[in-house]
Amino acid sequence: MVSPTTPPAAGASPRPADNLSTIPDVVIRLAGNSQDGIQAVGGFLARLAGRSDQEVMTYMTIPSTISGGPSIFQVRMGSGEILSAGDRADVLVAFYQHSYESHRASLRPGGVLLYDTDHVTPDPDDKTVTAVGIPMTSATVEAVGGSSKEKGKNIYVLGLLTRMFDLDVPKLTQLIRERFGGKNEDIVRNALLAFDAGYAYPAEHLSHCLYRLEKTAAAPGARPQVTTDGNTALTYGLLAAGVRHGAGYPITPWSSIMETLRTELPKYGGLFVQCEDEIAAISTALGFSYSGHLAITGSSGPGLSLKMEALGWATMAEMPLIVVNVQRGGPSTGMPTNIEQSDLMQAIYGSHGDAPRVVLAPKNVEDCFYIAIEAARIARQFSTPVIILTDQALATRIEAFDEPDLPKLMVDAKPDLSPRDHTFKPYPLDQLQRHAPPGSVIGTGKYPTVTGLEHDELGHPTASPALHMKMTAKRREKIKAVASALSPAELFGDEAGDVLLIGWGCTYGPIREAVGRLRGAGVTVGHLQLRHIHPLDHGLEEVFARYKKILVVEINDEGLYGYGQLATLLRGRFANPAIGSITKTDGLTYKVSEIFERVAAHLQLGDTSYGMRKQSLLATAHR
Amino acid sequence: MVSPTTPPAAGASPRPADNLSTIPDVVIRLAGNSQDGIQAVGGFLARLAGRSDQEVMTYMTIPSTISGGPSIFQVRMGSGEILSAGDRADVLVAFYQHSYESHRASLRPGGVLLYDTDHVTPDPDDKTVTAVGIPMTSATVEAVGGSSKEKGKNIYVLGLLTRMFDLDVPKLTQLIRERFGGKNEDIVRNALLAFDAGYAYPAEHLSHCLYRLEKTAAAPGARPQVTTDGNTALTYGLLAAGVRHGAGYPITPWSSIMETLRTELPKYGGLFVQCEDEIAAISTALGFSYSGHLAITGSSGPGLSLKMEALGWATMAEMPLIVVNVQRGGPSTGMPTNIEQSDLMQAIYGSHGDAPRVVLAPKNVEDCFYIAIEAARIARQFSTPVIILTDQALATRIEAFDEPDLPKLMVDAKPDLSPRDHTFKPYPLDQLQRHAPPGSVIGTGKYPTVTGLEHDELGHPTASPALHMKMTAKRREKIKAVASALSPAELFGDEAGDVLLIGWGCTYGPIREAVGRLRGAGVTVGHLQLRHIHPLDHGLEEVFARYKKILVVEINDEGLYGYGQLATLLRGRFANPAIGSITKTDGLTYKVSEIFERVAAHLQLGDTSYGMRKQSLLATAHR
Amino acid sequence: MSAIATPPADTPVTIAPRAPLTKKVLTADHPTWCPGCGDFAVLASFYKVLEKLNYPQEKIVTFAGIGCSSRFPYFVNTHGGHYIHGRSLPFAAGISLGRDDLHVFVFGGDGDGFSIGGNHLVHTARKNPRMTYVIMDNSVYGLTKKQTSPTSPLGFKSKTDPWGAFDQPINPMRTLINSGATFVARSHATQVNHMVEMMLRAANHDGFSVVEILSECVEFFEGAFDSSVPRKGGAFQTIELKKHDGSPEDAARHDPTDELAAFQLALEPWPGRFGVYYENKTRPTKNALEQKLIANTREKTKHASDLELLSKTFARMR
Amino acid sequence: MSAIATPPADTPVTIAPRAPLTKKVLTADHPTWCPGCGDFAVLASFYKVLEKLNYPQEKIVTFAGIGCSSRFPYFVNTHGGHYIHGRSLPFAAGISLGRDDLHVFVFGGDGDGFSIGGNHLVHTARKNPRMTYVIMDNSVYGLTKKQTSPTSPLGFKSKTDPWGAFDQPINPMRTLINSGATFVARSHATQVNHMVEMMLRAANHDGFSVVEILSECVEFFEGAFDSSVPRKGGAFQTIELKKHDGSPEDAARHDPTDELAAFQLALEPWPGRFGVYYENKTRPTKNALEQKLIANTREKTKHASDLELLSKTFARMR
Ligand SMILES: Cc1ncc(C[n+]2csc(CCOP(=O)(O)OP(=O)(O)O)c2C)c(N)n1
Ligand SMILES: Cc1ncc(C[n+]2csc(CCOP(=O)(O)OP(=O)(O)O)c2C)c(N)n1
Ligand code: SF4
Ligand code: SF4
Ligand SMILES: [Mg+2]
Ligand SMILES: [Mg+2]
Repeated sequence: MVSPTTPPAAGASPRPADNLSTIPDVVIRLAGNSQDGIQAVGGFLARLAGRSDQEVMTYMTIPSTISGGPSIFQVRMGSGEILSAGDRADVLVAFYQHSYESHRASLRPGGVLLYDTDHVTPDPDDKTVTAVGIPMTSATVEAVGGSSKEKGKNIYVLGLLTRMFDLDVPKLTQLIRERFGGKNEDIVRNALLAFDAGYAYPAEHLSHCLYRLEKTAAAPGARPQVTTDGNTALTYGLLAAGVRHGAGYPITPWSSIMETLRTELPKYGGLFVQCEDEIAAISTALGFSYSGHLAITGSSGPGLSLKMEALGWATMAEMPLIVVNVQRGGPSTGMPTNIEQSDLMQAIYGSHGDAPRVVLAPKNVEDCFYIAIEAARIARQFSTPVIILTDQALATRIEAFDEPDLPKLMVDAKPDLSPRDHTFKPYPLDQLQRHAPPGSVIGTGKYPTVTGLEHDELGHPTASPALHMKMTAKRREKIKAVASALSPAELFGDEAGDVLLIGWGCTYGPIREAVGRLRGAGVTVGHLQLRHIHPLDHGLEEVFARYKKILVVEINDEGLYGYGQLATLLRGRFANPAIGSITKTDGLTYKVSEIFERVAAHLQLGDTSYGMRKQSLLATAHR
Repeated sequence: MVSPTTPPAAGASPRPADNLSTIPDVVIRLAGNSQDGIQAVGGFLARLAGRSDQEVMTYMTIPSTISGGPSIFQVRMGSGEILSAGDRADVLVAFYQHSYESHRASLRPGGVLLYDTDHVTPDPDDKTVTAVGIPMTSATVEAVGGSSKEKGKNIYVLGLLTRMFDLDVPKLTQLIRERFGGKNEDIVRNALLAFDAGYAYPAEHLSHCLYRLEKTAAAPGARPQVTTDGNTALTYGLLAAGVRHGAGYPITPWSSIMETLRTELPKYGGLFVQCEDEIAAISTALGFSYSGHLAITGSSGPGLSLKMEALGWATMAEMPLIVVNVQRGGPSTGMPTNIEQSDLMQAIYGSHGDAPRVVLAPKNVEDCFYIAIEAARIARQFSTPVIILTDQALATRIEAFDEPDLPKLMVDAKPDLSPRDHTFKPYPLDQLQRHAPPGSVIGTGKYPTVTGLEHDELGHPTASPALHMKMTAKRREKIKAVASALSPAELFGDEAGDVLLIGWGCTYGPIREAVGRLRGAGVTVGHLQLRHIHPLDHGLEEVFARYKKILVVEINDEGLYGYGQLATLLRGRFANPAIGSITKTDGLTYKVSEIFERVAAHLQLGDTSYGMRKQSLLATAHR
Repeated sequence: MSAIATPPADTPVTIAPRAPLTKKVLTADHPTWCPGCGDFAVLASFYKVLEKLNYPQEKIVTFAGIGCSSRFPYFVNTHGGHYIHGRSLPFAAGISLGRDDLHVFVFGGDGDGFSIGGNHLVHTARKNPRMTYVIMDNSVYGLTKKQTSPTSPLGFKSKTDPWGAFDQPINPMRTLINSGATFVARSHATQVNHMVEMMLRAANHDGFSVVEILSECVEFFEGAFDSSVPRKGGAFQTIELKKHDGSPEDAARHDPTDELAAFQLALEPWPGRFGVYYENKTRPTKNALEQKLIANTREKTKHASDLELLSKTFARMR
Repeated sequence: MSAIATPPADTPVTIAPRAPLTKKVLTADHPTWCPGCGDFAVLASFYKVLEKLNYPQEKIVTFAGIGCSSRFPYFVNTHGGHYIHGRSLPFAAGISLGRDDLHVFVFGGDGDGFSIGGNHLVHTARKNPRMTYVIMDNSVYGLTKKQTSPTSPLGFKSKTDPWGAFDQPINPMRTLINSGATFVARSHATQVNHMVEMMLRAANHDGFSVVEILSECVEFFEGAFDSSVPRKGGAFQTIELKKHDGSPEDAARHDPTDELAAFQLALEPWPGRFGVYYENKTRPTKNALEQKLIANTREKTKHASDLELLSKTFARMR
């Protein structure tokens, strides 16, 4: 029902008392240009959700122009488990005509369209959503004063949304103060003016669309929630893991990890070196590791390709190292600001020769933190390079999660410079390599050489057939042993049945939601999100055996033979023809409905719409 | 039976007339130091076999010291198909005590040990071989004169072997003249003196070990044979294919290809650029290809790792290119002068993103020539990078094969600079890309951009989800289409039965010989040597279905899950649990017996020695 | 010299008589740069350069690596492309050596050229292939949004040096002169006429020519080059050419063939001078050397056909 | 400065009082070089240098890339290793910056250092980490058996230039001076005393020091450096140091702190001179700059413990 509201004079009006409808969660999409600060608004909402013990997930796009250009930020917040940022929105805020036109379709029937009457003229015949026109630009200018031009209308909208959903004003104004506090006082004042103006938008114009988000109370004794994105979580995971040294070269979306490390490490007595390229970066990181400090390097696609030679050296020399790959759309320069999970095979097989190494993949923002700790533990214990495959979606999206128990988790790692006794060998065949960094006195008086040539137990180069066989086997068995030191992925859903869904990385949330819907539709379905890609968890064959079909859901290409990269790997390992593949390459995260439909098609289910929410809850809330 | 013969005074003695035993083939191992010129002797024998319409295969080791050091050269020559250089030798020529000690075990019982009495004292209790002591060093010095020191004893040994096996003296002296002819006349004269002295070694001392190799007559109208190594064959294959431009950086065992190209190309009006590193090399080669000349680059393991980023660009920009990887022992610097087939996964999956490309593998020296032509044809027709995976064993071993029919095979490729009409698009979705090199007038007036960013049909960058899906699919379907343009591998042996052996690259000969023996042992066995690794040949599933077991024989590691690289690939594609794997990582080519035994173990055959020649034919020849 | 290696520059092309190149014809996609970015002026100057050179349009190649500046080829309607980060020079050398009839221009940023691509600069330069390279130096990583670049001055506050850069930056002119490039010039994106002149001279140089252009990144390093912008109170000081007139003023003037003098000029304090630092007209190009080699070799083999050559080779392997 | 970043150089090590370092102690595997290779003399000189420096054995690190010369670390009984081709400098920078208490030496060839590794030289040098780099220049690729190297002279006949090299070689001294290295010297493998002196001075330099040593490859480029070997009729001309005594002879002498003079010296015709070309004792090392940054930052955060720091950060994310 379209009812463009003509703007009244700004001014607070009393909120209609308690006829507010309560909804469990809401998906808000802000659509504008990247310089409009819509990411900031999204960030405030996400932080608020975190501070209110609610769940939250965000999603954003980055324009391909160098600065500026159309951009969206979507927030889903509420009670209950929020596993995806929402397939479609309940509220669309459209700043411009192009925003309206590009994103109108993403709004669920019965949802609310908030548009800036200064820039947008919606289709008057569109009756399936509630359209509310508000002079966002001019109202902001009026509230803040002409000097700031259009800046501040994002905060104006924040005020508006706060009113609409009865959000926590003190917490939000506190967040605004924290965010702008470092800068000059005028900025804080202007932001608060804009916020108040939005909040004060006459309630009568919004009366048919005022809601209240279900309140969530923190469980007694629960840890407070923190709200952040995946790259930040990963970075602080490294800090918790005692990683104090690193080297890198900028590339989107990896850069923010190196920027944060460069800024944070000196506080911890460490340092991060910006190098001339990715080869120098991994080399410097390996130098740090050799010197006794487990180091981190990282990049995205193209930069990872450049690290392949040195990574092979790390396997051969048995040098611990953490390598982060924030995957993006490939191949080549590809789609730098889009998500894709197409670097998995390279992570495992990208170096020449048999060069086994560990590959892990975090499943959500929180897991970015924990996987960094796990990676460091494995790298140190097994003296091996460990690749963390995260991706553009995890890197940039915001989630709220329980604050980690730092006193328990923090690792204090110093180089082990203790003298080595007479049994020391740099490359023992019968035990894990224990690198002796320079500075360690070697009891035998024979100092060790680390090398990329095949070598004997003392590190001398050799072309002995027997030694090459033994050392190759040693490097392989070592990586196999890693699997025994890991806890396998937890099975969710049905323990046996029609189909097992397998995912890795950022597909976790949408798959889990899809599992819920599939079970609702009567399908017996389990879900495993693999965090350990290489080596794979033990015991998968038994789990697989309990399902008629195993479908691997990935964001990459179906390949020459019809299988995504993890599916190919699993088929290669188990030669189980029940393993099928669901893939896509549109550069976007999975919608729950996409997974639901693709699984339904595989299972030849009839009605694939079962359990899908068609109408916005906002529409039903008032009924 | 050991009977060290004390040396008589040098001088020709009449050859005992016609009581010579005839043998079909012989395996001669020359063991000395690398500066002794044993490779030259081996080369002469191989060339002689080639000129005598016999088959031949050689095998050599390269010492790990920079120059000098122990080295062997093994030649197997004779009538019938010679598919491997021989598991063990019939004749061992030992120049030094260390040669004797390291290689005595490689001599078959009943074989002949020729040793230099100036340097070697054999074990007097060793009765299983015929030991003939000859003062090779002093006899050479005596024949040639003191000035040349020990140089020439290799040619002395050649004379000796010529006498022993009744080889063709005019052909050999002709070969000696050809080889040394360019240098000063003294050298030719000295070489002939040494040869004659060896030939003139008193026959009575050899009387119990004189043989005659079965003569082979060329089939009527057959092409003459040529004798060369794999790197040379590949290089001239590129020349036949009309490849006139290339760029590279030195690395063993790739270097000889670039050296020959650098020397040869100017004759053909082309050029080869030695670059500062492998990244520059592939970039320069891509520049050549972009300019309209299909170009070649190449390297070995470490250098290939460095090319991964640019290779991904070639896939994205749909640029034709030939990339040769002469595989060696890995990972990292590994074992630079040993064979390994461990770069297959990298060839397919080594670049970030979904970057499909063609991978081919020649099966023997002759095939190195033909695969180069095939690679060029595919690269041009499909506008794609093509990787040729050859290896250290193929690169350095010598075989004789029919001279190619050059007038039929030669390709004359000029850049297509014809004006493009209004339908021209650099990246059409509905047809193969046809690169328009600069210099071509574009009818639409809109000049094309080649790019590594995702792009639309005109080469403009895009982040459109729909286009990324379509273009990814296009690049994949294009590579799939290559398979339809190739003739599938020929099946050898039984068309169905107990076991199908699959190989790729240099394992061809030993597998084929093993198949013969297995069939002799009553096993029904087929053999496919895959030359097209990516995409795989069509129709493999039907072939596989006809065998109880499919065993993939490779020289690489069994990996984390027990399968070599091609085996993993085939299991991933077919999910056929009958696919098993035979691997090894000792840096050496397969012996026939190794394959026989490993297959026998898989099939749980009892007597695995069946069909293996234990005794040297030399021993039986006299009985 | 075979037809395959290098179609002669004067290959007759059967098209209608050409209209001179115009900005309109040369314009392709609309630039994605930020409003105010210095790169717009470089693009505009390049159009002018091409208009003046008036090469056949299809013989011009515009290539680049990765960066804001490296998006250049999308905006120029000639054959061209967008390669990977830092490797455009060896790629372009392949084009130039493969096709002596083309006019090859490469564009890129300070990160692309001096950081990841630094070694290719030196090794391309010492080979001296015929082509022109334009470095659009904004002293920052633009496309990746403000990290320290190898030309960022000490103290520059970037995301990777929030407290101010402290790794010694490279000196671009010194680096270029040392690379062995046979033509090295410096210009400024606020000086269109000067840019056009420098690029024209570079294009007309028979060898590897480089022009460094200071081109402001208004988004991430505003005001970086103000000290050489007269309307911002700076001074745009050009290089005066030695006249060899024996006058005392002449001693202070510059002779671009004098390498040591060029080096000394490069050591002048920031913002330094603009113009041609170094020019070497005598070193042969790799294009010429390789063609000479081909000619000599084919002379020796008596211009045997490809088939004859290869047949002979196989005959020797019998 | 935290204990993790850099164990202080004087960490007490509980071992028996040390005997001075001797050649015997320092000798490891027997070199695999060809008899007569110049590299043997470099190794012998390095033993002498270490004997004189007498560092604690376990604090010495000997690293290398790939090449004949790069096999060096196997022959020296210290901590060390053999990395990949051309990348030893950034690796070694990691060692030096990670552990300020170590003495890091890097060895390598002309191909390793000037060809594939050329860019790392420049970028390591401009960062100025404390370490010593020795380039054993034989003007050829030894390990891969005679291809043209970036220092092979014009006309050198190699397997990749059988008719004689024609790409302009680089000038090593010029390249090193331009790289920004704060200590640059040149020596000759036939001059043991001179080598020892140069390497000693380099090791004692507080920053990134480089010594180029002409070291003949008898196998693939015999006689390459005869023109500076007196017993082969050449002249070994060392650099005379300026005494600043105002004498007329002094004008011709060299002041290693003068960069332009060093550059000029590098332009002298082959075989040029030997000794210290350039030395800059004032530029701070990256080791010092990073440690200062750490100290300043920790001052600001009041030396909070790691747990306190990280807890605060998470509190801000609530
Ligand atoms: C191998 C690789 N590493 C890193 C990147 C990311 N990247 C893109 S452009 C760029 C540098 C941009 O700086 P510059 O070359 O100065 O160009 P500008 O954007 O400033 O014009 C980087 C690091 C990449 N695309 N590829
Ligand atoms: C990535 C890579 N490319 C090439 C090689 C092969 N390679 C080994 S050493 C070497 C160069 C040797 O020359 P130089 O550095 O001058 O050392 P030298 O042997 O002369 O002492 C090359 C090209 C390699 N090991 N790795
Ligand atoms: S970020 Fe800087 S360099 Fe890039 S387009 Fe914008 S202003 Fe230009
Ligand atoms: S090949 Fe040359 S550099 Fe290498 S060890 Fe032999 S003489 Fe020395
Ligand atoms: Mg820049
Ligand atoms: Mg060298």
